[in-house]
Amino acid sequence: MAGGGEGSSEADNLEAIIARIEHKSRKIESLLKQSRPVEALKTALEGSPLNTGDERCKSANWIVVHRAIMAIKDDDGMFSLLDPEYYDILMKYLYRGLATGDRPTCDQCLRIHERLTERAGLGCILRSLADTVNTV
Amino acid sequence: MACFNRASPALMEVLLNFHNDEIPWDIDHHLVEFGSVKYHIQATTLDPRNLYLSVSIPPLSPEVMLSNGLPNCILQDIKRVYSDIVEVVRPSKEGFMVTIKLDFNKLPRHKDECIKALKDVSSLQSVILCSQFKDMLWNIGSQDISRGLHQPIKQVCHFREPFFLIRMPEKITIVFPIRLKEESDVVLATAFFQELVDVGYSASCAKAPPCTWSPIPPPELRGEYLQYLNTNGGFVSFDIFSCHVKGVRMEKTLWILLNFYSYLNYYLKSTKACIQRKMRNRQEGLVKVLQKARIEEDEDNKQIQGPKSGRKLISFPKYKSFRRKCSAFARHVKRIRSPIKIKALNRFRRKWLKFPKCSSFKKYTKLE
Amino acid sequence: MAAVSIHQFAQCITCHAWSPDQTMVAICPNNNEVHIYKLMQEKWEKIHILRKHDQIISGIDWSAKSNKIVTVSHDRNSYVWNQESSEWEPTLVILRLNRAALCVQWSPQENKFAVGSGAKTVCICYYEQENNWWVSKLIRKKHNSSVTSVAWHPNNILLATTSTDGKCRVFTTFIRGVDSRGSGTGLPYDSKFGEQIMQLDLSSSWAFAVRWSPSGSTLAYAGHNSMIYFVDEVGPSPSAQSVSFRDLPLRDVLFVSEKMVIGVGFDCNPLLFMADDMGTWSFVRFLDERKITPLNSKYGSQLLESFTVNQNME
Amino acid sequence: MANPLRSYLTCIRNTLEAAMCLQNFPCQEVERHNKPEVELKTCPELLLNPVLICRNEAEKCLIETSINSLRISIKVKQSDELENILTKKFLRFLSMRAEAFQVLRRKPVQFLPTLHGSKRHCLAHEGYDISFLITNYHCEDMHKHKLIDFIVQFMEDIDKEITELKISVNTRGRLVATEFLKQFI
Repeated sequence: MAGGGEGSSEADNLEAIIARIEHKSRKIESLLKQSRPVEALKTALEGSPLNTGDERCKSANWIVVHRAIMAIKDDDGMFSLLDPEYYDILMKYLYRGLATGDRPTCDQCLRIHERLTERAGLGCILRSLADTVNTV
Repeated sequence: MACFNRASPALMEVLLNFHNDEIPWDIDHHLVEFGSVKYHIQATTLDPRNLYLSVSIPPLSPEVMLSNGLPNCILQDIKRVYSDIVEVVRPSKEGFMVTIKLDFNKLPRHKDECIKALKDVSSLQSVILCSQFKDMLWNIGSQDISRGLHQPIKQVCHFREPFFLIRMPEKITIVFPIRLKEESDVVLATAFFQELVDVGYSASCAKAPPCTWSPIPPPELRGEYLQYLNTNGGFVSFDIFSCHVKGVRMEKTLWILLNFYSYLNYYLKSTKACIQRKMRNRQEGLVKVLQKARIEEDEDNKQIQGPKSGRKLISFPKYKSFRRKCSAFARHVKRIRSPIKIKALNRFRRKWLKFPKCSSFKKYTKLE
Repeated sequence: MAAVSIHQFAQCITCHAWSPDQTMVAICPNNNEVHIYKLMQEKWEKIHILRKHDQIISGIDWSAKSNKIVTVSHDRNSYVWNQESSEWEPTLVILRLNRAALCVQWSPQENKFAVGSGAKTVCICYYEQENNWWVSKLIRKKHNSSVTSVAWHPNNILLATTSTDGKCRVFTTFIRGVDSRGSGTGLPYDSKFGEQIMQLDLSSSWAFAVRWSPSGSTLAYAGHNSMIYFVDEVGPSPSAQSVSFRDLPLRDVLFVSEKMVIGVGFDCNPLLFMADDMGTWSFVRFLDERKITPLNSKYGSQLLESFTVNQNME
Repeated sequence: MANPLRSYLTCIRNTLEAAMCLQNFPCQEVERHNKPEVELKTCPELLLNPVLICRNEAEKCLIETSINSLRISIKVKQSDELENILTKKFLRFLSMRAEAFQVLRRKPVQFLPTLHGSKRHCLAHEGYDISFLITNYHCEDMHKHKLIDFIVQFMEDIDKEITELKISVNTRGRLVATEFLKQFI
């Protein structure tokens, strides 16, 4: 499964997580400049801080993922390149996006949510609803 | 309080009955309308062709005292409207503003004309009201100005719903402060006023008095008692120019304005009823959807189903025979059924079964 | 593959159990009764109604050798039913629970049965010959939420449980005087009653439907996150596989063989899972081809527990 | 580009399909009780993550799921006072007839559980217009997909009804205003 790599959530670890997210952010910007949005999305989703209870880390990563999600224009193209192992984590972030109430974000997330559900099934939604431990 | 009809229906009925009955009879009726308009109708067999009608209505303005009977100008109006069939009796009956004597001999012979005449008599209240109102319109300001007091505003209380008259050199503005009980009424009324203003600007209504709505009191009213300016529905104003009160149009205009509140309330009431009706329809539709979700009892009775056979072309009357066939088929299937060897699937599954590539991904972890 | 036959016993069946010869089935029609149906002249006839519980029945098990039925209910009680002549005679088992009983299973030797409960406990019940009495012994510790299923290892000692705390656990249930030492469990001789052998924390949500493979070497259970877990080498260092699938979660699973598992759940269509030669489990397909027509509504809205088909395949 | 309302409703439908996997579950806290856990909220382990699905700032749907029940709270778009009052009226009308619906709660949820314990979803603090409570018992005697059809149709109908009512009130207002002013002529 993608993400979930962070085992410990020690305080000194948080800075490392934030640093890694910043690094990811730069990498994503460069990938987006090269018109590789799916690579950017994968990068954003990888190594998401799921286990930590720290909101700052989660928010920082959400900003990065949001940037990548919003850059997706071609859904079919995205799904042809995105491996199934990313589906569950993407679904979690889509729900986070849907909760924002921001119209462009919601429009984008609603569209991708529909396509993702077609592909990954209701099981994918359930893994997002039921996983109360690894949240985004 | 819908009193758009000038003629009081109850009064009209009494008058018609009295007129139609061959045999004269005694009448001593009291009628009360709208809570504050009182009538007294009296006739005796001794004087079978004459009927005495007394009326009392609340004053339009708190400043006007009418207990001593109506002022002359109003009596003049009454005489003018009813000319020959009616005679004002003096003094009026105790507790009433005016008493008139209706002479049935003088009613027109033709039936329709006669009914029209009686209808006119039934609208005595509106005649008095309009006359009072007209009087007030003429007198407003002018008296005060003559007295050196510049007070072009008059507060008018009609059925306890006060409105204001503002005298300007070229027009008279009537301002209705709108106070409503329910929040939803306020919203509906505000939407209505918006339409009223819009429609007022359209060409078709160019001849009607210009209408405006404002959530705050018009500048002319500043300084009036706060209790009257404290509204939740804003202020609706009509500008009355001389063309609106010329000749016969006068009375019509005044009557419409006097009934503005009633008109509004009637509108709100019927709009709410209309909303309610639509909501009920929608609710019934939704309940049907939910009822359809119920697992029906008759589905339970469909006890034995054939195994996925393609024979679905049944019409309802054939249902029973279909069921018999189905169960026979099911029995047959059961008989020929041999223990199914799932293991055989291993051989076939490469050929027959599609493996969903993306749906089932797994991880293999050695746990500690 | 389509269903071999479909019979509508009730609008909703909460649990069921087959008779040893599979000519009868005991079902609970979503109330406090057990109805026993028998296949007679190719028709299912209701032959018995077992009435003793006063709340909904949550579990039924029918012992294969001794032909006893055990029932548990939300009323916190359990009854063991013995067939005497033509009637089923109930014996009350005092479970000593203060919450609902949720699931029940006979041990392979049928001298014990286990009950999972909403009191976050498991009852191991055994028969005391001298007192003619069923005794309930509780495993009180460890569970942090309701126990949703129990499964006996073929060795009659190990018991696996799942709970709404998301965990799957394995306990020893050795009872002196009932079980004999060294009955091939491969367990240390000093294992005590109620000792936890293993705790699996694989599921991020409620765990259900724990079952052992016929040999007892593999354990399977389902999570509410549409995952099924397979555990080998049960003990101090187990190895586990998680298989996620694209459909709704499972409520019960059944080992058809060591390498084949059927799961049923909210999709109203049994799912088939198989292990390949390397022992890697994967979802194969739905058993019933009639999938993807949710409009076909005769089959109820959920399938919580049903092995009508599977039992026939064994 | 897909129709945004349709995507919104599809998302709610899919989420409900997944969330509505309910089962009979007796209370762990109180003896011989069986209550919707989503209302009790005494056992956090029996709850799934609540999800908030927004279409925009004004329209949203909160789905809270527990093992034996789920609650759907809806906030309907109200772009002006008239829509606001019509929505209130309509939903009150329906709530008064809740027994006809069974699944409708009499009072909407007025609070928002903090999702994942964070403060970021503060948008939803104003509360909701209407809530549905669906228990395992509903799923036992109703077809799940039809129950979901109902919820989705309900949401669609509310939108439609409010739009239609608004048009109807305005049209009516215009007619009556015209009639009123015509009297003068």
